Formats: sequence, structure tokens, C-alpha cells
Amino acid sequence: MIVAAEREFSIGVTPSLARRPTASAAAIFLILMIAACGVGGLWARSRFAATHLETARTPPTARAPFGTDLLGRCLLPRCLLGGAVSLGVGAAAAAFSVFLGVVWGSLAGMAGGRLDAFMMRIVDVLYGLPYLLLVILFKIGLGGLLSSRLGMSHGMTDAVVLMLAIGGVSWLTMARIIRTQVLSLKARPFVEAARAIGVGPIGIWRTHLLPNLAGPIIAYTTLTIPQAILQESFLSFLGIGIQPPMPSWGNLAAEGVAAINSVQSFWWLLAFPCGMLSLTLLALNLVGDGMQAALSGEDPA
Amino acid sequence: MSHRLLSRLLQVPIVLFVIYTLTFVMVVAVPGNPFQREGSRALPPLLEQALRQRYGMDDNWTFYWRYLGRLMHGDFGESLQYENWSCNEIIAASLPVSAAIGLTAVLIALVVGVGLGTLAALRRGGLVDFAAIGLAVFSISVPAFVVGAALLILFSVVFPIMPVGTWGGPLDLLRPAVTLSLVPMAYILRLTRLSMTEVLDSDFIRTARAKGLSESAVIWRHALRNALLPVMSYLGPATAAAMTGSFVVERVFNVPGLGIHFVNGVLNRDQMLILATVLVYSTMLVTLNVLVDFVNGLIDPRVNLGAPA
Amino acid sequence: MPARSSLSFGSARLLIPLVGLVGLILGLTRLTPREPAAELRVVDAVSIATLDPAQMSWLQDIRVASQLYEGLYVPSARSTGVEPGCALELPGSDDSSLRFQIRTDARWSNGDPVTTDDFIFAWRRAVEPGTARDYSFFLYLIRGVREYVDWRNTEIERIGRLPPNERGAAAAAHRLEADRRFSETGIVREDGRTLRIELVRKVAYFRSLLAGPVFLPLHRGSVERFARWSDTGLLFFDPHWCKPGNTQYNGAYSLADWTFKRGLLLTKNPAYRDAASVAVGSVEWLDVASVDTAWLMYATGRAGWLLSLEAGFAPELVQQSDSPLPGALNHSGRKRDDVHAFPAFGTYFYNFNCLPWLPDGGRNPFADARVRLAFSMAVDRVALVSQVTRRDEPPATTIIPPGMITGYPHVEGAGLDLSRARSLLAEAGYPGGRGFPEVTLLFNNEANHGLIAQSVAAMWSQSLGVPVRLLGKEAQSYREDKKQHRFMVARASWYGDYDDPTTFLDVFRSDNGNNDSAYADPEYDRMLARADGLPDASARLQALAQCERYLFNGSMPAVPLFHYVNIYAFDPKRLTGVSLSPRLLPLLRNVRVSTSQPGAAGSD
Amino acid sequence: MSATPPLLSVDDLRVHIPLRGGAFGRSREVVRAVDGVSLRLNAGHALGIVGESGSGKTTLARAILRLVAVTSGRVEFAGRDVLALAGRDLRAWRREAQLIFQDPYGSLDPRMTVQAILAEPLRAHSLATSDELSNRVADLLQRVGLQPEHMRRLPRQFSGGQRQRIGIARALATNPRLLVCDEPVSALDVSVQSQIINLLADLRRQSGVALLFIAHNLPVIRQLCDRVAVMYLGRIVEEGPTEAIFENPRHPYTQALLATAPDPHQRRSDRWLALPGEPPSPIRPPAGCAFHPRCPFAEDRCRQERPECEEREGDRPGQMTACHFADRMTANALRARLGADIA
Amino acid sequence: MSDRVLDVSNLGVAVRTPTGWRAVVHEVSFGLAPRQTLALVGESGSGKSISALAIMRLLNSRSARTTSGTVELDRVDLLALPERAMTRIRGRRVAMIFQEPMTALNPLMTVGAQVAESAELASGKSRAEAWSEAVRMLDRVGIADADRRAASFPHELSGGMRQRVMIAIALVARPAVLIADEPTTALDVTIQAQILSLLQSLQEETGLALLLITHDFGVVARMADQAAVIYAGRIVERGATDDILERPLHPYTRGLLACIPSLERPAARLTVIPGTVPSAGDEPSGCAFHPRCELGRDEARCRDEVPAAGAFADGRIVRCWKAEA
Repeated sequence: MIVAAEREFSIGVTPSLARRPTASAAAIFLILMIAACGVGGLWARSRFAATHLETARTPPTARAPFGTDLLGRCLLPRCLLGGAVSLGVGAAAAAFSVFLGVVWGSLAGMAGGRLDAFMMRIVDVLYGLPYLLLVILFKIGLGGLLSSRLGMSHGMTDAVVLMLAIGGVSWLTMARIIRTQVLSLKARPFVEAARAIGVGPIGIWRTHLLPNLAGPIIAYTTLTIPQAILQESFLSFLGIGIQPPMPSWGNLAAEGVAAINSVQSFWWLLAFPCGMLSLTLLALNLVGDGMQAALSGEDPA
Repeated sequence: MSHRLLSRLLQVPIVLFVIYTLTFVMVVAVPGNPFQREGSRALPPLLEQALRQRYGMDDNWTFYWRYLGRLMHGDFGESLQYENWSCNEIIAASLPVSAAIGLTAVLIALVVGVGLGTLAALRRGGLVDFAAIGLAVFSISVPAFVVGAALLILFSVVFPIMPVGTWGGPLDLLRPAVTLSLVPMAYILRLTRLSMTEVLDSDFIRTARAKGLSESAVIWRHALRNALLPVMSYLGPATAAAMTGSFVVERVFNVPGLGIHFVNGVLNRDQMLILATVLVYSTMLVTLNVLVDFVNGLIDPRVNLGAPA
Repeated sequence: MPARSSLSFGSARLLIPLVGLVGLILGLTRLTPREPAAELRVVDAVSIATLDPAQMSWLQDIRVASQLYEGLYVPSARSTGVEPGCALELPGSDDSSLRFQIRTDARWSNGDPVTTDDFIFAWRRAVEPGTARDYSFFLYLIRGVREYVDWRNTEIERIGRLPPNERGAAAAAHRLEADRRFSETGIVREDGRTLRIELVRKVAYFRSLLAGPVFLPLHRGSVERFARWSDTGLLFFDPHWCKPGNTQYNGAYSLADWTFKRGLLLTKNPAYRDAASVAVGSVEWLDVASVDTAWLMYATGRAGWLLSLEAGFAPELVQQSDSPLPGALNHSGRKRDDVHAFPAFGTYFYNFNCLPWLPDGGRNPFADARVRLAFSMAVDRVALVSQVTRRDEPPATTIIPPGMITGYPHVEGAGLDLSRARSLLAEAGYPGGRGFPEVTLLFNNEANHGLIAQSVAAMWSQSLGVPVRLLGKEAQSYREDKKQHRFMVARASWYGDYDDPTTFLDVFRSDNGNNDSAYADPEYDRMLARADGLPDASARLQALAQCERYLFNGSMPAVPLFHYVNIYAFDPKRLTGVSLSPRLLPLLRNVRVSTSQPGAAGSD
Repeated sequence: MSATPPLLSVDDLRVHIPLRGGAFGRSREVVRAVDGVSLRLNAGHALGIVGESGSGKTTLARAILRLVAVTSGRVEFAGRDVLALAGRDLRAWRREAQLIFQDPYGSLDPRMTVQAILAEPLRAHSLATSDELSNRVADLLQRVGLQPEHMRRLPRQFSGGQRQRIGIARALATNPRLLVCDEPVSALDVSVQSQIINLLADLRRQSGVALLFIAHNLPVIRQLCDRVAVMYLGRIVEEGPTEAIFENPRHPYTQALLATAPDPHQRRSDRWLALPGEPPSPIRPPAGCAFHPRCPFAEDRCRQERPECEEREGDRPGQMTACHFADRMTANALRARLGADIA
Repeated sequence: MSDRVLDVSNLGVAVRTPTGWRAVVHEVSFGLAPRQTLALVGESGSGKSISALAIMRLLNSRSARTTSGTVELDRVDLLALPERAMTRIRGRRVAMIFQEPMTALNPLMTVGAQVAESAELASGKSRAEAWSEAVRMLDRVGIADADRRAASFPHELSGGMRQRVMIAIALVARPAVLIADEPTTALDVTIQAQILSLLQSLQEETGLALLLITHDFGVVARMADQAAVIYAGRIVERGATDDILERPLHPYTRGLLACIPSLERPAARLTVIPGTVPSAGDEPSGCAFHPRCELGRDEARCRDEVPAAGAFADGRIVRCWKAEA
């Protein structure tokens, strides 16, 4: 049943997305960027940390198309690996938030009544909690656990903790959106029809709610990913994000901003990572908008 | 005062109490010692004990209840990091700054977001629409520290028309507020565009046109208020967030706001300051949400406010 | 007309809240502090933590305290040494007993004379269990002080165990006894203007200590009003006493205003004994957290003097600088004359964890001195300072900055020697780095520590073949890990507190609280104690140099990387009288602004 | 009445829906959507329920199918207490009674193919193995006059009438004994409406399924049902065999419904008969007979005493009326009274 | 006919579909005299509502546009007017009410204000005058206690009341023509009777010309002098209501009337028009009805040629190759 629904979904969206040139271009750009970062990241994995102090701060040349950084490392592989890290953190955080948000929102929406009110108050409370403290707690508590008990490598631990911390906050909005959607879907006759047929709550959720939630989920996810990536960049800016020498777009951009000034600018240090970051987020947003429009049946621009 | 509002207001202290408790647990759980500072010599245990005693923090349980008691009297305690300052002084000094910037940011976001959102909805698919969406997307795609740095250099070095690092005049308000307004502006723009599109297609707009109202009167008198309803709900949390400051913006523009204390409080493990800032923020958040509900009730007569109490 | 009709027409009412909002914003900006007008604007990177001298340990606080207060001795404007302050040493003083006579013209800002009691009061505050802080142990060098504090602590604990209703009486009795006991310590009031200090032993550098913040006097009359005795006999002070208007100052400047996290306003203290020579009438002392913004403030003329220049482009500025000031590190012929880099009394180094076992239970390879030496020899300090930090820092192989302590010889440590490093590592059982566990390098994620760590890590893995993992943490976690010895290699730095090698060498004593390396070498402890106790000053310094040589040629509890360099930015044509003191304590009373324009300074 | 027990019997059913509001979400008011309804439906028969919006007819249908919470009363289906069913039993019971919706657009999941829609009840009750599934779906489609090749399409690719056929096919999939039809044709075009009515009549004849047919359209009821119950404000005001209700309406409200029903056979020149007022709120129903504020015959008794729905003088066999003055109500009483008033 | 206030001729409308613009209304012509009621009857999607919106020039320009024809109101072609001039005519000379009184009123404005706004626009009265005018009008459309009810919001009123408010909004400007688009479809029968009789009496009072759009022949029978039956965007039969109801000439009209179940004469089985209404812009060639028509299903001419409008002796216009008097 799910398979059927998914197929229908793709039939529903793909052609209408194809009719939106901006969104399609953005989607293609996104795919290319992901591919480049994936492949480039793999290629760069072994050489991103080696320093060549003698060639530090070289502007873009044929040998180093993006120039070199303050420690003489070629910026191109670092940007690609940084992209892989940032996109990975963003995607994983989004996946985490989608999972928790959808489950929580669906449960609250389907349960209704006191349980719903209680679950939503929990969301209210979590909104008020200090996010930074949460991240640090996660980092210390979980980071230690992951590396000592599971023997996870250090860079990996960082990314996992960051993803959990960022996902741990962004699911709140997702839960609210999903709950509202479930409440409105629940009142739709076709859900009542399924109940009348004798389909159980899990069956209803799986066959009727989930496929119809796909639209809002996808649309909101494309907004969550940029938020997660920006969150990571903010945390890296504070020094509690991804650790050097592991690059991420966020910490490359933060490094780049520090290199721009009125005295002497190493412009490429900011331009490339920030450009890649912004363009990717731009593309994600455009794809998200396109999806949302396609799903709401708005006619293409 | 309606019942619904009353019940929302009654829930406020409960939610705040839970937030206080959870934050307290986190504050205590995070390793790090507020009495131990960067570059300092090791603090002898006896001195530390004396300090803890002085702040009423002998043990966690005492700390929890004693601080709660102080909160009841509107006393947020002392900063452990900045010994000569109480949290009340810190908040009193920085909240007005953050609030002024935040409100200006919300104002900019509201005027630009609603204005462009409406234009975009009216010219759907047109150049204005494209430009507005582009602006919205750009605003949430570039990290604030990049935008802030760019604005700083642009208006003080390239076009030296604004001073750097000062605070007090309306000019000083502008750049931080613009930086801070970008994200809410993008959201408001998208929300307005979406809801305005829906409203413009609704029957009562057709009725208004059928009455012989000019297009501008249709928008101004009928469409705008209806289209603003979803924006209102977004405004509550957005205003609370904007008014309590932003670390990045305050740092880049050297503004003495509250946002920096959220981060520094946590980074320094300044336990009282963490609790104080979190409570200020969550009080503001919860109250603004109730306020938005209330205002929504004023704007939208359909909102069920129950019978008068 | 029904009220609701007008209510329902159109959206014009939407404008009302908007107008209200604008009003509210304008109201709020009036609530916030405004910039005061000052003749000079000085910018520091870090904000003031406290203005209570007894509690100070941070440079930015001590910098302000040296403008507001004047001790028996004051830090020299030019060297790491000291010069007489508000008192003159009387004949007959030696290294174990000093007598001072307070100058007759030493006055508080309200005109009260500075008295012996002001000193005794301040010093007692500095060791009292309720107010003592990092540097109070300096006072333990005075006879009876340590005993007094120990006695106080036991008594307070005893009273604390009493039932609450008996505490009051016990505490009152204890207070009288405390007053009596303190008067019996080596801080002796000979008369209102004469003070005698009896030390527990000969301390060659005690005069240098006397210039530190814990030894500053306080205006007893005003500060005492803020004292609070707890019912267990603890003495606290309401921290508001150091807010503007609550106390008096005997330094060149008075505190006129203090805005939280923003800055101070200092105005000339007319009662200062040498007020005639103080040229700048008012100084705004700002803290600006963003290093880039701080530079822009200076570059656009908003600030006249940057006390530190840490921006990412600081190296470029240093490379361009041609400072006319004595003591500055120069590149003559360059274009900037307003950037002044000069050596500071501090060193940047990496600590090794010297414990035999690591916190995770593994064997610690760095317990072996050969490994530590090998790692130290694998660091190319010249490349580091010339390519990474690029502020002309002197590369360091030992911990004491050269040429700063009079009479102390320069000691060379083990420097770059890759082949020796490799052979030492092989000797230790790790030929070519094989079998070496992954090294973790702990640092705090601030300033350029990450950059330095990345390049040192790269040197180690490239030259020694050992895997290195960076562990950048936010400051508090980093500090906690370091204190708990949860690291293999950790970033560290040390600034000298007084004009003597022991301020650095003591750190590696096995009983020192700041010995984060957990380096415990009885031989070193013995050597140090013996050297410190030598009666002859020059022999003492030679022996201390021997200790330093012992540390950094074989033992290597740490890898020194470079000695700090500090950068001031100001226009020497407009601002004169600034001297480049390695202790980084500028004295405003010597400074002159050549134009009346506020904050006047700027780049070309 | 027949000797065999009825397929469905409803006794004094009440559904009171709490309004949200009040401190901490406690409600102080309830909507008395269904307020004491009793009815019987025999196997293979068709019972029509007529009423205006807000009369509670849809809530009644949903309460019988356990789709809304029942406040009190009793529902028996083939001798079983339906309200006592829970969990698995309840879901198993659902195959016996099926619902056809008013809105053929909304009641079909827009993302599911016709095959998936029709397979859902079969799977939910394990009525077909996956091999049989497509044959069973094809059968169902043929039964409602659609082509098997329609299986792969999505609902939006069908017209309203076709969608309603799909809805009917879905209801038929479990071979139910009772079909509850909630305004099944009111959203359809006239030319399609007749097709669906004929289809339902055929189904009833062929499979002997009983119909509970809810509508506001009187001619449709007359076409399809054996018995009719007229609801007003949560209660049945008149019930009886179709012929009796249409030819001998005894309750003034039934008469008003009949008189205002649009009929192409009436003419512009005919006098309008307009019942004054509107149905009152089911939150605070009027005391006595709920219809009294709009009833031109209302007297003091009507304002104080609620009439029971029972057989009264002048009723035809099997007809019951809830009107104190039913004996005075000839079929044209309302027309006579109002005609005089309005003209 | 010189006494007509509204004269529509040859109106054509196209809508935007994913594959381009498609004509959905073809050659629609009719006229309307004061006091007269013309019913435009058709099933959903037949193009009746879109024609009404085209007359008001209220089509959403991004999704629909008029392609041909003229709409003359007082001999002025509305379709040729600039938008500003049309704004002055809308509401003042020709008003419109809609099917859903729930959504057709602004939920955030009191009903009094919505009526008063219309009064203010039409007559340039002051706000206070407009308000009292609005209260008077609300009273006239049968809202009891109009003074107080004027301050109510739409959601506080019942569906019938809301439709009365809509009528008040339309009529307070004293238009010459009222277009009522399915004004009672969403209402219960007893309320429908109230609303329709109200419309009728107001029409008698003011001499309003009423264009009534409906799918319900019951309503047509009670309200209209003239009726035009529309199928797939074309008027297939037009004439006096009584003639059409008693003697429908077009097979579609005939079929439609036959399949309506009757209150008085239940049949064993209802008559059925086979097939379904073609979707807009997807009409069959020739006569759009031919696939469903018992007469024309197999006729080549019906399949290939759009029937011309034929006039009959009783004044009826019928578009059918097979129609006979």
C-alpha cells in the first residue's frame, strides 16, 4: 500500500515540478552539488589536514582553483569535504527531526484531548529551554558515551552529536506542523471512511495520513536543512561545532569572515565556502518552494 | 478577560516552572565550574566552598529552592562571572537594548515582509514576485555573521556614513536591526504571500470587487487584515526571539544587548545568569504567545474567546 | 453610531500598533546608556570582570586597577620591574622585613590621607575566607597570615556546626578574637603612616609582588560600610562597593561611570599626589568583543588606542608596521607607524600529561621523557611563527621570555632536530611512530589556537609518523579537562606575575595547583627549592637558570612554542607617553593626547 | 410490525458533543446533536431520514456506526449490542455496516488509486488474498457500473458520479448488511443523481442490503425508501411509511418541508409558502416542542410540554407523530394557515 | 428589444488549463428587461457561473478571460470599458450575490459595515448616513432587530441571515440588474423559500432585473419568466419558462426534466441520461451533447457540426439539429 502511495506521490509531484524551471534548475544544481561534495569529500578525505606552510594564503591559481588557506591547504578539497560534512549534518538532523517530529505530531494529533494538550505543552517547554546548554550537554554526555562505549571515531562523534542536538530542536516545529495537518486530515471524510471500513489507527496513519503528510514534510524538511546547516555554522562560529581540521561550510565561512577586512583581504577564503553554502541553501529553498507549490496545486509561475 | 485567555494565563507559571526546573537540571548537569576561570590560578576548595555559601549554592537542592524563592521576589540573583553585577542589573542594562533592536527588526520585517509579500501575491509569477522570493530566500541563506560583517564594512569603510561600535543613536539601531530582521522578514514575506494568495482567491474578495471597490481598496480594506492572521501567530515567538537579542549581531556591531549573555552565561557556566536569561526569554515567549492569542481574538471575531468571566 | 462600525472599517487601524511600536522603540533607546564624551577612547578586547582588587586575576581588570589605585610599589612602565608608588621604603628594609612610609601627599579622591590602616584593611580583606581569591596566597609569604587563615577556616567550620541559636554569640566572640589574631601577623602598623611587613623567609621578589592587585590599598571608610558578617563568622562584602560613587581612589583616575559589558569612564583624580602631570582629563575605557569591530573603530577614528589587536589580519598589520617606539619589533621602511608589536612577559606552550596512565586506562606514552623530548624536537617553531602566527613572536624552547628579568641569563632548550626526535622515539619503542597510540591535542576554540594546533599536529604526524587528533573544546570544558588531566597534550600559556624566574618555574613544582602536566619530579623540586633559597641574588638566578635548563633539555613537561607578543594600535603623533611594558599594564597618567579632538587617532 | 427482530434497532440514542472552552479546556456547554432518537430498520428495508442542516441526522448516522462517541442509549445490530464493541471486535463488526458519504470528492483519498481504495476494506478484513484482489476489485467496479480498467486511475480523474460509484463499491466490498447513505446524491448533478439512485435501488433489490438513507431532498427519499423519519433539532418529529408521510403529513414541520421543496411542476404564479424563522440552536433548545417558535399552530402547551413521537389520531398505520395537535393537522393545514398569513 | 437593461451577445470565455487556453463558454446571448427574471440553468461545469463573472468582469485574469462578444448595460459595452469606469458600474448598476454566504462575507468586518461600505460607495454618503442606510436595508431584507444585528460578525449569523446580508449589500446600491449565482443552493429548503420569496418581493418593489443562475428546475419554475438552459458552455434552449418546462424541445432539457424525481409521482425507476457532463474545455465535437443524446448519438451531423440556433414560433431559441416544434 505504501509503495502504491509513494508511486502516486511521485507521479503527482514530478511533472508539476518539472514545469517549474527555477525549481528544476535548483534541483539539478542541488544534485550536482551533493554529488560533487560526496565524491570530492571522499577524494579529499586523506589530504584535507596536511599543511604546507610555505604555500599558505595563495590566491586561486590553476593548481589550487579555490586558492589555499592560512595553513597552505588547498581550499577546493576542503570546500568539498566541508560541503559533505555540512550537508550530512543538515540531512541527518533533518531526518532526525522528520522522524521525531512526524511521530510526535502524528501521535498528538491522532490522540487528541488531554494527551494532545500534554504533548504540546512539552513542545512549548522545550521551545523555552536554552539550546546552547542542550548542545553542550549532548556533546559531553553523548560524545563521551559514543566514543568510549561504541568506539566511534572522533570526527564522527562530533557530527553525530551535532546532528542529534540540532535535530533535537528542529523537530519541535515539525511536530507542530504535523499535528495541525493531522488534525485537519483527521476531519477529512476519507479518513472517516477508512475508520468506517474498519481500518485500525496504525493502518489509517500508514495508508492515509502519512502519504498526505508527505507534502508538508518535504516542504518543511527543505526548510529544516538550511536551518540545520546555519545552526552548525553558528555553533562552529562559537567553537562548539565541527572540530578542525575537519572542515564544514560553517567553520570555513567563519574562518573566511575573519580574513576579510580593510587591511588585506584573502577574499577567496570567504567567497568560495560562503558562496557554496549560500547557493546550496538557495537551491534547497527554491526546491522546497517548488515542492510546496506543486503539492498545493498552485499553477506554475 | 475571557475564560480561554485566563486559562492560558494560568498555564504560564506552570510552563515557566517546568522550564525553570529542566533548565536547572541542565545547568547542574553540565560539567564546568563557574568559580574557575580562564587564566586563573586553581581555586582552593575552601575558598570555593565559601563562595558557594555566599551565593546560597551550598548544594543543588538548597540552590534550587533558594533561587526559586528569590525569583518570587523578582530577584534573579548575582552573576557568578561578573561579581559586581546582579543579574537584575545585567538584564536591566541589556534588555532595553535588545528590545529596541528586536522591535525595530520586527518592525522592518513586518513592513517589508508584508509589503513585498502582498506585492508578490498580487503579481504572482511576475518580476516582483520573483524578486521578492529571491530576497526572502537570500535572507535565510546567508549566515548572519556574514551579513553583519558585510554591512559593517559597507557602511563604515566603503561608504563611511555610520559610526562603528557606538550605541545610542537611531543610526546605531539600524544595521543590527536590519541584520536581525532578515530571517523573520523572509518568513513573514512567505507567509503573507501564501495567505494573501489564498485570501485574494476567496469569495469575500470577489464580493468586495463586485461592490465596485477599487483594487487598492479591496487590498487595504478587505484582504490585508485577513491575510495577516497567519503572520500574527508567527509574530509571537519571532518577537520574543528578536527582543532577547542575538549573539552574532551584538558581537559584530558591539551592541550591549542580552543575546551575548545567553551564550556567555552558558560558556562561562554562570549558573545564575543562565537561569535568569532563560527565564526572561521563556517568560517573554509564553507571554507574547498569550498576547498574540489575545490580539488574534481582537482582530478575528471568530476566535472563540468564551463567555465573559 | 454603534462603536463596532468604525472598528470594522478597513485596515487603517493596523497602523496604530505600528506607530505605537515606533514610539516604544524610541522610548527603549532612551533607556539605554549613551556614549559619554571623553578625551581619549581606549579599547580592550575583554570586558571587566571585577573592579575589586582582591578578586582580580585577569589582565583587563588589573589594567584598570592600576589607573585607579596606587600601591606601595607600582609596575614599571617600561620593564617587568617595579618602581615606588605611594610609599617610600624606609632604610633598614631587607628581603625578609620591609618598612614603608606612606607619602604625605598620598590622598584619596575625597581628600582623606592614605593611611596604614587602609593597607591593613585591604590586605586582610584579600585573605579573609569570604573574599579571598586567586592571588591571596601571595600574602602567605607574610608571617602569621597562613596561620591566621587556617585558624579562621577551622573556627568558621566549628561555628557552622553549632545550632543556629548559638551561632550569633559564637561568631561575635570569634570576630573579636580574629581582629586580635590578625593584628599579631607580620603586617605591623607602626603608626598611621608607617607600615612594617615581616616575611616568613627571604623573598627576593617581594617588592615586585607588592605592585600586584592584592596589595593595593582600599579606602577603609567607604568600603567597610559594605562589609557583612555571616552568622558563621564569614566576612563578605556587598560587591556593589566597587560601583562608581561608592568608594574613593588614590590613583591617577577616578571611576566616573561603569556600564555593564560596555565600558568605563575614568576621570582625572584631582587629589592624586601627582595630578599636575596627568594630562588626559577623561578616558573612556571600552571593551569590544569582536576583534574586527575593534579594529574598525580604531581605523575610523572612533577609538584612539587599541590595547590588543587580535584580528585575523593582525599579522598583516604587523608586517606593515614601522613603529617609532622603543621596544617595538620593527620592520623599518614599512608604511604603518601606528601598529606597535612588542614582547610580552608570557609564553605559549603545550603541556604533556606526565601521569603514567591515561584517564581511559591506557598507558601514557608521554610518561616517558624521551617521547616528550622527541615531540618537542619535532616542532618547527620558526615556521610556526613565520607562517602561522606571524606576529614576530620569538620562537621559544624554554618557558621564561628572554631578556625580561634583570640578571637572569637566557636559557636554550631543545629545539628542532628531526633526526634526534626520530631516534628518541625509536628508543622509546616506537620506531617510525609505529605502535604509537593516537595523540589527542586539547585546546580551547578561541583566537588562533585552532590554527596553531592544526599546524603542530601536522608537523608531528608528518615528521614522527604518529596519528594526531585535535580536540578543540569551548573554554570551560577545556579548562575542566585540563584541571582533571583528561588529555595527552594540552594548550597552555603562562604570564609572569612578578619579576622573578620562579613565577614561571614554580608552575612545574609537583605541589603547584597550576601544574596541569602533573609533572612530578622530586629532583626538580629539590633543585628549585635549593636555588630559590640561595642568599646571593646572582647565584640564585644562575641556579634557577639551571632548573629551567634541566626542564627543557631532558625532562620536557611541556613544549614551549613561542613567547607572546602584544600589539597596541595608536597614532604616535597624536598619543605620546605610551610605553610598551611587557607586563602589558599601560599607565594613563603618562599619556598625552596632542589634539583636543576626542578619540583622535586614525590610520593613514 | 414483523415478528423477526429488526436488523438495526436504536433506542433513546443521545449524542451530546461538548463545546471546547472554559478554564483548562473544561466545557460548560454541549451541543445536543442527537437527543433521544429511537428507530428500527428491518433487513432489506430502506429507512429515509429527512431533516434540515443541524437537525442531527448525520450525527445519528455516525453514532450508529460508532464514528462519534455516544452519550447514552442503545444500538443493537442483529441482536448485538453495538455500543459495547471495542477494539478488534468493533473493527470486525464494521464490515457489516458501511457508510456512503455525501462528498465523493473528500471521501476518497486523493493519493490512492481506485484499486488501492477498493482493496483497503478487503485487506482490513482479510476478505481476499493478494492474488484474488484485482479480480475482486474488478467485480466491485462492474457492480457499480464502472470498467475494470478504471482500477489504475486516481479519484481526480473521475467525474462526481463516478466517484460516488467508487464510494459505493468501497462500501459494498465487505458485503455489508446495512448501508448508511449520508446524502449520497446531494453533491451530484441532476442528470447523474438519478443514475446513483437507480444504482442504490438495484443493489438493494439484488443483495438485500438494508439502507439507512439520509437526505434533505424529499423526492429522492420518496423514490427510494419504505419508511421515512423526519428529524428536527436532534429528535424525530414524525415517522411512518413513505406513502403515509408524503400523502398524510401530520406534523407541521413535515408539511412545511413538503410545501417548500422545489418542484418543477409548480409555477411562478403559485403562492410561496415560507415558514418563518430558522431552526434554533441545539445548544439551548427551546422548552417544550422544539418546533414551537416557528409553528403557526403553537399554543401554550407546546411551549411547556414536549410531545412524544407516538401514534396519534388520524395517523395511518405505522405512522407516529410528535405533535400535541396532530389530530387537527390535515395534510393541508399548514398551507391553509400560512397562505392566509402571508397573502 | 429596446427595453432591455442588459444585453449579452455572443459571449465567449476561455480558461487556462495546463495545456493552454480552452474556450469554455461559446456564443452565449440573452437579454434582460427590468422586473424580468431570466434563469440560466445548467449542471456544474456548464459555464453558467463563469458567464456571470464574465459579465461582471470579475474573472481572475490569470486563469480566465473573455474572448468574444459584448455585454451591454444601458447600451454601454462593459467589456470595452476601462477598468476604472467598470469599477464605478460594478455594484452601482449591476450587483451580484454568490452561492456561499459563509465565505462571501468578510469574516473580520461587521455585516453592517459591509453593507454600509456598499452604500457609501454607491451614493458617496457620509459614513454615518451609510450606516443608517445599511441598517434600513438590513431591516428590509428581513433581519429582525437590524439595529443590533448590524454590529454582528458574519459567523454570528445563520446561513439564511448571511444570504440576506448579501442581498442587502447588493441592493443597498439600488442596481438595475442583480446577478444571483445559485443564491440558495447552500440553504435548507425552508430557508430557500424565504430567500427566494424575499428576492421576488424586492424585485417587485424596485423593478430590478434578475439574472438567476441555478441548477434547480424547481427554483426556475418558481422564479423565472425566461429560462436559458446551458450545456457545455452553450445555451441549448432559451424561451419562456412555462414553455420550456411543459414542452422542452432540446433532448438535453427533456432528459434533465425527466430524471428529476417527483414528489407527487414517484416512478418505479428514474429516467437516466447516460454518460457524464464533459469536463470544461474537453467537449465532444459537433453538438456537445451528442454522445449522451438518444437522437443524435449516431448522427454524423450531430457529431460533426455545432448546431445553429434555431428560432421557434413561441419565441424559443434551440440549438439542435433534431429539434422539432
